[in-house]
Amino acid sequence: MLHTVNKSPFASATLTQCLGHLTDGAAVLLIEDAVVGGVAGTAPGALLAECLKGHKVYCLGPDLMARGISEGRLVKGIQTVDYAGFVRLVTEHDAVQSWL
Amino acid sequence: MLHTVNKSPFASATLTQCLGHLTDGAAVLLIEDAVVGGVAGTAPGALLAECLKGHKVYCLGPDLMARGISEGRLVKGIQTVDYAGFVRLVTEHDAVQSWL
Amino acid sequence: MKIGILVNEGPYTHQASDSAYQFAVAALKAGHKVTRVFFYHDGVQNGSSLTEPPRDDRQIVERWGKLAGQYEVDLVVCVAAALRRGIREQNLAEGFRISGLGQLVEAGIQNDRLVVFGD
Amino acid sequence: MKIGILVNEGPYTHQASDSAYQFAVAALKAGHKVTRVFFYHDGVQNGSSLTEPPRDDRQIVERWGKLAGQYEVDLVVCVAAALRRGIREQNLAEGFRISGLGQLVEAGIQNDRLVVFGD
Amino acid sequence: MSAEDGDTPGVIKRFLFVNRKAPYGTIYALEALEVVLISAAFDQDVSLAFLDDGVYQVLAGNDPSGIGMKNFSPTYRALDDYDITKLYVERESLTERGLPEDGFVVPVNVVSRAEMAAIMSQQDVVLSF
Amino acid sequence: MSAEDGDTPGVIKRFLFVNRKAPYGTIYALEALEVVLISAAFDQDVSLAFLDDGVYQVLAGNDPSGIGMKNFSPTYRALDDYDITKLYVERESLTERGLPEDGFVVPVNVVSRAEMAAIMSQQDVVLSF
Repeated sequence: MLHTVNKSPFASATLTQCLGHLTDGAAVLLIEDAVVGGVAGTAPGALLAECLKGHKVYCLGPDLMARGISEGRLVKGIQTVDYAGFVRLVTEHDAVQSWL
Repeated sequence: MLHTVNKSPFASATLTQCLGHLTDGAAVLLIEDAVVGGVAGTAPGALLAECLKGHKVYCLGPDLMARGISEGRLVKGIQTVDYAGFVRLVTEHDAVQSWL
Repeated sequence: MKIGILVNEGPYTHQASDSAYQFAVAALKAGHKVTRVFFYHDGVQNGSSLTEPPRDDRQIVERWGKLAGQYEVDLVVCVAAALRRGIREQNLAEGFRISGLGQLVEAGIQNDRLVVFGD
Repeated sequence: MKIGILVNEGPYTHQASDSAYQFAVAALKAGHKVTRVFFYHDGVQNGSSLTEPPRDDRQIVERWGKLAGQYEVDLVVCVAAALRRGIREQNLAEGFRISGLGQLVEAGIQNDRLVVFGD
Repeated sequence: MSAEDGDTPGVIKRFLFVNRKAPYGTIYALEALEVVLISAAFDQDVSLAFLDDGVYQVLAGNDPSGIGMKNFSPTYRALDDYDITKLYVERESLTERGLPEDGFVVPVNVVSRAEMAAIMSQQDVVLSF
Repeated sequence: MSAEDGDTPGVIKRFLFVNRKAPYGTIYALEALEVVLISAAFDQDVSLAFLDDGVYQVLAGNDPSGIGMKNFSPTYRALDDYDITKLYVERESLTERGLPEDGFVVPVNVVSRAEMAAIMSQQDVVLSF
């Protein structure tokens, strides 16, 4: 299952709620305002670092750029993808769950 | 200043963010989905109990009813008002700040 | 007292429009003046004449118009926000008018209170 | 692969419609089929022919229509959600059609993936 | 699984409707329910998940008359007539909100977060509102 | 204060525009800025508060070209031409987000949460988006 999260974890509990429901093989993709949560040294960044021990975590690059966040500031291990990569992730996982 | 909060504190950080910005004489009114945060024995309920030591906290009754929450389950000290009470609170405070 | 209201969300989707309406009714009943309701962001959808909710549901657009007629409330839909969202004179409901953002600032200046309802 | 898309938010207000569009373009470029985009909740506003955003901004409604024409994507606006929000045949943009919620369930059945964009 | 044969009669997919928002503050709960009812006509394997603030949707005793809205709780009772009986409510979500594990408007299965996660992972189509 | 004389020329109120949402994910930041620009014509005492995710609005380096949107950061630079210079950014919001206290698209005053609360308490009209 590919889980997408689109809300800032500084404003919304959605990322935390999503991370509590991952099973084996699940991956997380941060899009839209959620990408701000990927920054190292922040509370949501720490949650994602923990998540990375068992799951892959991706971040949509164009959304990072829009919010002025360079890839270098992300938690190590988070992979940046573009929209083509988003599509690839959707096809590689058997289903998609959007946490809205 | 009357501060209104309309989002569930289980889903949104808005209540916490609002409570961090109260000054002398400020009051808080929970409306819409925010009313679920007034229930005793919950994490937001504890925040509101703390807030009540220095500020008045109100909850919109019709919104409580809509979500099936009886007044008796609220944190002690939170006062329930109807829309007429909402209007009164607005007129009694010199300005209103909506935390959206 | 003179009260202005800002509504930032569309009808039905979010409770903001309902809360603003109930608040306005209560204020008017208490003898206050609600001089203007300004509709911004998705709030402009409150002025759509083409909404047709289920018959047993509240008629949000219509009740705003009735309230305005009964109590002389100025219902203003922001022109810029409305153009982005497909509200124009041709689908503007009775009782509403389209105008600029200056009307919102003016509502802040001329009223004793301005109350914001949104998401 | 066959992909269906659900869009739950209106254009401009929330990025959901933009994300869905960019995703759809990328999927089509990668050789996948995007068989249907279903517009629900405020998403029905994506089908409003009356939107007129600033000229230097993206034309969201128009670009959906163009994409549909170029790649045979079925753009379906939910009738019940649309009636609540003032979208009818008379203000429905080119390339869109109004139909029932069954089209959404069908999109779930007939596609290999259904991707949801919303608030 | 390919969907090339998706419109062949007899294809049954596992559909999960995920409800995470409180009712009345937004319309998502009501409009989600409208999709669920329609889905019944398609003979799919339908489940409903109520977690986070979505648990308020199925509580008995909601009365939105004071905010001028219609109570749509009774509509959940119609689900049983359509053989939609897999309604899952997350225990942790109830506990966090100080809610008991009974008092629902329809029969539901209260499951743990881990069980909810397992249910989610088994779906073909997940619709979130 | 009564507003009976509200349309008398010379009435000056303290207006605060509160920005708490990230840009681009929603349109609130952009449409808030549009109101601020209009407010300049009314000779009021205008302040802007950026806190919580609103701090991302005034960061330099935003580039939404990849999501097909227009960068509206340069518009903040126009505020100075309209004598709108009271832009307050909350320090705690920056810290929580791992952001430095510089690198803004326009000159801003970085203030503590307590100072922000004091600024808020002094307003006549608070517009939140």
